[in-house]
Amino acid sequence: MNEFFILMKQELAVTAIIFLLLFIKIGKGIQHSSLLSLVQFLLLINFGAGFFFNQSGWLFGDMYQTTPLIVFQKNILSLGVYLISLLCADWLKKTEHLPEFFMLMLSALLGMFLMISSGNLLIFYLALELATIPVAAMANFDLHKKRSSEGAMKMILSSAFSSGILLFGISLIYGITGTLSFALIPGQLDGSTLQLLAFVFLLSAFAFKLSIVPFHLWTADVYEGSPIAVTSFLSVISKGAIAFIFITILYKVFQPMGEVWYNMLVILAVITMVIGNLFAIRQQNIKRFLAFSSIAQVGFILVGMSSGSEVGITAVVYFVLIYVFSNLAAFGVAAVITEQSGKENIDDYKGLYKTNPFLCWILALALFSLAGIPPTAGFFGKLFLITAGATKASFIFITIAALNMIVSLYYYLRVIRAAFMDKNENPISAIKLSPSVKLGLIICGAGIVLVGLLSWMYDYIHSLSL
Amino acid sequence: MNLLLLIGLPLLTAVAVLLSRNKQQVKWIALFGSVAQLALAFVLFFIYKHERETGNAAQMLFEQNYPLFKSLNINFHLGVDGISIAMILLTAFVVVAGVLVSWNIEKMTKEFYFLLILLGMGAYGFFISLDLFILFFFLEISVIPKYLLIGIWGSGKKEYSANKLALMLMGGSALILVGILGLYFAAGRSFDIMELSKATVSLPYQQVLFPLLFVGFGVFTALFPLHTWVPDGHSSAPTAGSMFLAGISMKLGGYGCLRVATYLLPEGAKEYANIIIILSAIAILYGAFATMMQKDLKYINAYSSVSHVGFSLLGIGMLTQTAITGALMQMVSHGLMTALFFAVIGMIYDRTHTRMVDEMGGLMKKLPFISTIFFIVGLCSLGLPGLSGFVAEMTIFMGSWENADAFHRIATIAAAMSIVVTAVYILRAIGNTVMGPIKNESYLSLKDAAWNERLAAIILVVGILAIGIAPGWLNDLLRPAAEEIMNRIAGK
Amino acid sequence: MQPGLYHILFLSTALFFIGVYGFLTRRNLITMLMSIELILNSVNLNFIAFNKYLWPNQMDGLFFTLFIIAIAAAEAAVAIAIIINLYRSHNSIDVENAEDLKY
Amino acid sequence: MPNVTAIALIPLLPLAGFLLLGLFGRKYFKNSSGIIGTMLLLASTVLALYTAYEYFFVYGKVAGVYEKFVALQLTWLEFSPGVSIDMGLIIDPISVMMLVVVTFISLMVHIYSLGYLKGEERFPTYYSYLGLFTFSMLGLVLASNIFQIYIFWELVGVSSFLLIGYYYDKPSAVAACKKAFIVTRFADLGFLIGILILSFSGGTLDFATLIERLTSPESNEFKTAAASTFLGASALTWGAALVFIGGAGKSAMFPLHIWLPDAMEGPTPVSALIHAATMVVAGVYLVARLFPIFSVAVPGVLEIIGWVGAVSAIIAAIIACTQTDIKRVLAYSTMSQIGFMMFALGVSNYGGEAGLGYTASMFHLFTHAMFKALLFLGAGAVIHYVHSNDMKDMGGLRKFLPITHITFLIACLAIAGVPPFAGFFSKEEILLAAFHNNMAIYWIALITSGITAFYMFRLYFNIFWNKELPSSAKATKGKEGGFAMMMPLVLLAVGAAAAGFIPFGEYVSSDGKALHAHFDLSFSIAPVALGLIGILTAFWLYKKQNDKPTKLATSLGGIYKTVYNKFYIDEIYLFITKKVLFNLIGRPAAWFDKNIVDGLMNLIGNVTEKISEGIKKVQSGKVQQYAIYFLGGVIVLAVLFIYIWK
Repeated sequence: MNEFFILMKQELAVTAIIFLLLFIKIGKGIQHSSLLSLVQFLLLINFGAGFFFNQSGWLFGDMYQTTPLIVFQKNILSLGVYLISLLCADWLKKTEHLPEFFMLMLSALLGMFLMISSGNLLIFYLALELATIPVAAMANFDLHKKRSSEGAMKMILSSAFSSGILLFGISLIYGITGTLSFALIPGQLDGSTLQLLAFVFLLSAFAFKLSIVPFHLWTADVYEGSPIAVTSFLSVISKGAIAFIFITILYKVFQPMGEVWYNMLVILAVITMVIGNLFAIRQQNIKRFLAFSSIAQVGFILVGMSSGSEVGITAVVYFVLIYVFSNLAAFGVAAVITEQSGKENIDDYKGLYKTNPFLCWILALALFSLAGIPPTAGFFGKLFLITAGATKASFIFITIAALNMIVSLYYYLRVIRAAFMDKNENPISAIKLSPSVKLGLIICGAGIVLVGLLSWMYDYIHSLSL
Repeated sequence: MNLLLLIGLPLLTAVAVLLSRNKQQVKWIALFGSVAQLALAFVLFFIYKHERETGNAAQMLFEQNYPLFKSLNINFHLGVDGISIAMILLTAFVVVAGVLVSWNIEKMTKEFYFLLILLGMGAYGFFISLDLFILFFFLEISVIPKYLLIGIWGSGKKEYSANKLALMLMGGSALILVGILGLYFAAGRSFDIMELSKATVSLPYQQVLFPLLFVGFGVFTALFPLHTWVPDGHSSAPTAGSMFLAGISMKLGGYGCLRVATYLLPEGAKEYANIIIILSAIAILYGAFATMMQKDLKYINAYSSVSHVGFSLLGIGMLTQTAITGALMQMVSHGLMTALFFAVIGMIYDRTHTRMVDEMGGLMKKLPFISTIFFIVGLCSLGLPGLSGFVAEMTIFMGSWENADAFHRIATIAAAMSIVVTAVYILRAIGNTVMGPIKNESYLSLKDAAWNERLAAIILVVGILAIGIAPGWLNDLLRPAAEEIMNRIAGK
Repeated sequence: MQPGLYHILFLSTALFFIGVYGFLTRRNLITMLMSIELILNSVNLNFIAFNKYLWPNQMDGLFFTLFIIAIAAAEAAVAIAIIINLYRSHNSIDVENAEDLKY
Repeated sequence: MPNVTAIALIPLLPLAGFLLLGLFGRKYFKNSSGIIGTMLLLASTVLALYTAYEYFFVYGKVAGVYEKFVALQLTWLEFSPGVSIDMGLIIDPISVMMLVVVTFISLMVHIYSLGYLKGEERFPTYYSYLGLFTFSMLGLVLASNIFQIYIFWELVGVSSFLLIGYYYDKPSAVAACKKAFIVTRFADLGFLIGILILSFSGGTLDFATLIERLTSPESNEFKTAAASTFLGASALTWGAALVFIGGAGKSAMFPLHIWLPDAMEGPTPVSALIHAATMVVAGVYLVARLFPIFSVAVPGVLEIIGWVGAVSAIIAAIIACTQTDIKRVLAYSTMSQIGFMMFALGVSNYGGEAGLGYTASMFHLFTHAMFKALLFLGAGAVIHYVHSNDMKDMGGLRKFLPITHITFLIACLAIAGVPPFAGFFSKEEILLAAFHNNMAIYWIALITSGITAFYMFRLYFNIFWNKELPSSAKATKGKEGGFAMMMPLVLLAVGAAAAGFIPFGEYVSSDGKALHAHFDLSFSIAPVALGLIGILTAFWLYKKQNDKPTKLATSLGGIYKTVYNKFYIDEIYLFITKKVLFNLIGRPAAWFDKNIVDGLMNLIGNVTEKISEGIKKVQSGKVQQYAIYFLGGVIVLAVLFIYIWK
């Protein structure tokens, strides 16, 4: 019984917060600022909780499993959520439904936790839906914006569609193997046509959630439509969670089909990087821009995944950790600016350095990290992903990946150029940062710089993923 | 001697610059820091000499090896041989000069010096790192400073140039990345140059990896036809920026071509030597001829850089000890020379507000010091004895001539022809700017160089003369290292 | 005659594709939602059938079906809420009126 | 063994002058710089004379031969074991002779300039340049290593560049100095490649070793070098010929002579020093230095040298007859005289009687230095007086410039080969050598010496006689230049008159053994007679102002015009450089870089942009189309992996 609490501590913590919020909502509400700081504090605790009493084990038969690696992954996610709660504080204070927002977001987080540590397709499916449906609701959180509801609609419909496909795949697998447990499926797989079909269904559902080309089309619209807090949650937290479970399922469940999915990943990675970059070049809206750039990033994650060894796992987890910092920093800056000036276009950033040097440096750090330029951590992340991808020594593949870094650098530089170099007679006025936002940005900046240079972190993850 | 100082000192300077309060402080801290670096470089040089004289025959001295990413066998492995020492000295000289010439930068002084020092740090790190991973790290670290320096403080179509430079260099490093990863897996999961230099990489791998690495580094050192970032980048960059770009960054490429591509993949080098020779011979002549047509002083120097750097690539391609020594000498010499050239151009531009050759004239009358320096650097670039250029080029020629077949001979003669063309364009530039009647009345009120400019120029001139008059020390520094490389190529 | 596995699979597959077709062609958001329900039901049929005919000794498929039904309900609830909100702003629930976000 | 420090000091003192005046002259020695430079040079002149005295008389001959020493040798840059650039001081008859010539003439010029350039505000610069030149020239003379000679070769080139361009704000001067540098540079390219070939086949850069290895037929270096052929000629031939090209460039041999007349833009003393007495004979000296290789190893090249010399001699002489700028006349005569020295070497052989040409050439070099320097300095005095270079502004100056007049006359007689002046003896030896080896060249030389006499006296009469300037001019123009200018003239005049009586063969000969040239009067009748004829023609044409010359010119018509325009050689060069080099190579190269290479990079960028513009339609905003792409993806993957991959 005791073990139950220890193994599920993070889920329980999140659930506790959700219920707390629920009671607050039912009871007489507190005003938002104090509530927000309370939530931030709780999230911090939740994040901290991840570091104690880590042990691996199974619960509910084979339904739920946890290992130090999984705990670490969950920590990354809860850290991300905490950062979002800091960075988007200004916007959150304004929304009239603050508790609901957090309830939704945290239940999504809960879903992700369960998903990561799921040991069975059933609970995986449940968790997946739990991680998706609330986000769709969140996407619509700007209740009066047309775009917001349109985005939400697109998201809920297409995700429902994809889960339909997923379920069909699962049903086929169940039909073939007669089991839903991750542990038992591999034994039954022999790569027959039907299994391949089922696998393709399953993979395409994952591809949809990870927004891999050509399953990515919902991404940009939803990102642009929904409020930045949600966008960042979507682009960082859910991507990360899906990546984690995807790599587990590939490596554990479909390990007998390694050859097949390696080729698939290679193809998907290449087109994802290329298409993502090509789309990102042209974007004007910063959210949309980051959406496509994150698609390209996913392409790189796939490069790492294709390695099929613990090097791949390490690289992916490490990259996601860095990605959390970098992307959230970028989104954080965008959030602040949108909140203060209502401007969302890259051209509006012209001459920003004159007025807001601090924001500009953070933005620059974030974008260079996304582009993979040292000394930022992104350099190491990308490099290790490519290294992992190179284990199978297919030079063309990694050359394409490396060349894509040029294109991505090009469009990241566009933003930097706008912020640092371009003249602008009426730039965005100097912005007074609220302490929590400042804290969030500083944490992100520190993360961007340090995660790379403190090399033991990588080794730590590696030791976990063995 | 702890090599970490070479990275730590610039880093410290950069941080101090960031923390300093006003422009004055920034400048002086930067100057102090860079001078300290120069001193450090000299100390390193002398300790190194002493070590060698006391019979320390290890290939690399002052080695330090800290595990960085254990699970990937990536180590923070530092060490220096003659080549690195020479390059470090060059860097130190250029850094000091660069700091001095940009004394009057008013726009975002703090950021400017911060980036400048950072750039220097990258170069130091690059030259002392013996692990391909950190080598690559330090190579890449300079992308941000370069881009921002050109983009923010530059002139002309700076955004375009900055973009072009950043992207082309990124392309180069992409190839390098693939190359070193290939090495990593081909040679049993190690990035360590010392280990790799003992490992045997199978021929097919070498044939694939060598072009990747050489072209990758070649982009940095303006390998024809990938030199096209050079003219725009140099001409748009601020004075100090051009000095760094041409003086140091291009040398990173040459160093990489030699230390990584050629040294670690000797078979590949042999395979592709002729192509390298052809390309660099083309670059030498073609760059020289293209220079003849330029009107903008910065373009003149940029194209002549293409031509001069061609010499060092030629030397590498010739694959003889003397030629490689010459190539390295050329790197050092060209680094000092071109930095000085850009410094002078900057000084002239600050006064006349034009870089167009045919708009100036008779500067000698009002700017004797600057004009004299202009003379010196011009003569150095056309290879006048007593100045560094001559030594390097002659060494390369002697080395190239050692391969006795017609192909190499013709390539050498073709390269040698450039000394005439160089004379033509250099004298044209000198004749139209420094000499001749004063075209523009307003020039009669010009002031000659200020103390900081004088100091910067003198420092670099001293370097040039030190090589030109007594090349022995440099030769002794580089020759053994070149020998190592040749042994590896010869398979000894 | 007694319906065998293949009849049911045929039926479910047909349902699946009908659902997909509906999802792709219908312009009315509610109808699209309904066609998704069709897909889910075809999956339910699959599970039941597999469970009944192939793996009768465990109840996995059955449970899965139950969960799917539950989730589908939740999904539909959220979806309809969103659609209503969309209707508020767009004054229509025609999918073609909600295409502002593109390129 | 002569005193090493003394020898070493000879070049170092002028260097010190250069550094001192170059760095601090403008600040501290504004007025005293001239004196400082002169004093330093005086010192090194004394040292040079002392060295010569010691070498020739105190040390004397060993076994009838003046020994070669390498007084001092420092390794400057080592390429590979055995092959290294050494800085050495070679001491042998010709180098000692050159030491004396260079230091003496340079001293004269230093003194002369004190008067000539009085009041110049760039006085210190001028003297520092002179110091630099003297240093480099002496270094060239003393070079013990073929690469060392190249180094100083370049240095004299640059110092001549600086001195020609001394009046840097005169466009013509700028053009001239550029031209001089670039043309010689072009020749040096040949020299450089020659060095590469010789040093590679000789396996060394040191003169002594090189000569020893490449002249002894049994040494294997010689064998391989002689064996390895390219385009039918052996490596040695190529090497020697290319080295000679370098020499020809410096010594303004046809067709590389075009820079010399323009070089007269420099101050007249400079022309006297560099472009008459010392630098331009460097080519001759180079050939002499490597003479054993030329003569023993590759006789073919000597033919070339001989003919190039002869052709240059006569062409220059012909052109000189038509020029009106007195300095240009002297320039062409210089070229012609150097032509004499060249072909003298060309017709010589190594050792013994046959080596007469060698001795003669060196002898002529010596005497020529005297009288040509004198001529230039005299011309300088004239120019200083009338402030013009052109004959038409001159005439009847003998009254105004008595000393100049006398000394100039002596020089003219000397160059015209009238006994007993210096020129006579050296020229006779040359002719004799030619006579013995190559009749054709002999005849050319004979005619040339006649023409020489003619144009020199044309010059003389035009300056000092011909039309009379009104004596009122005296008042306006003031008096002849001061002591500083006259003293060198007198000293040089003495030299020009007496130098011929030095028994030169005693000291300088191809193999070091004494060589007694015996020629009977009967032989010297022809040249002397021709010389006199030339002088008389000049007298008849130019003594008094008349229209004979113009008549003659018009009667010659086209020929005269061609000659007057120096056979249009400059124009040809102009065509090659401007049209071919710039327009046919430079411009295309620049264009190619701008449009093709650069364009390619931009093209990549634009194509990417275009594609991304093209595919934006995919993101149509229609959720159902998204679903279609989704399904499409699923189907494609399925087909790929179920049907194709398996």
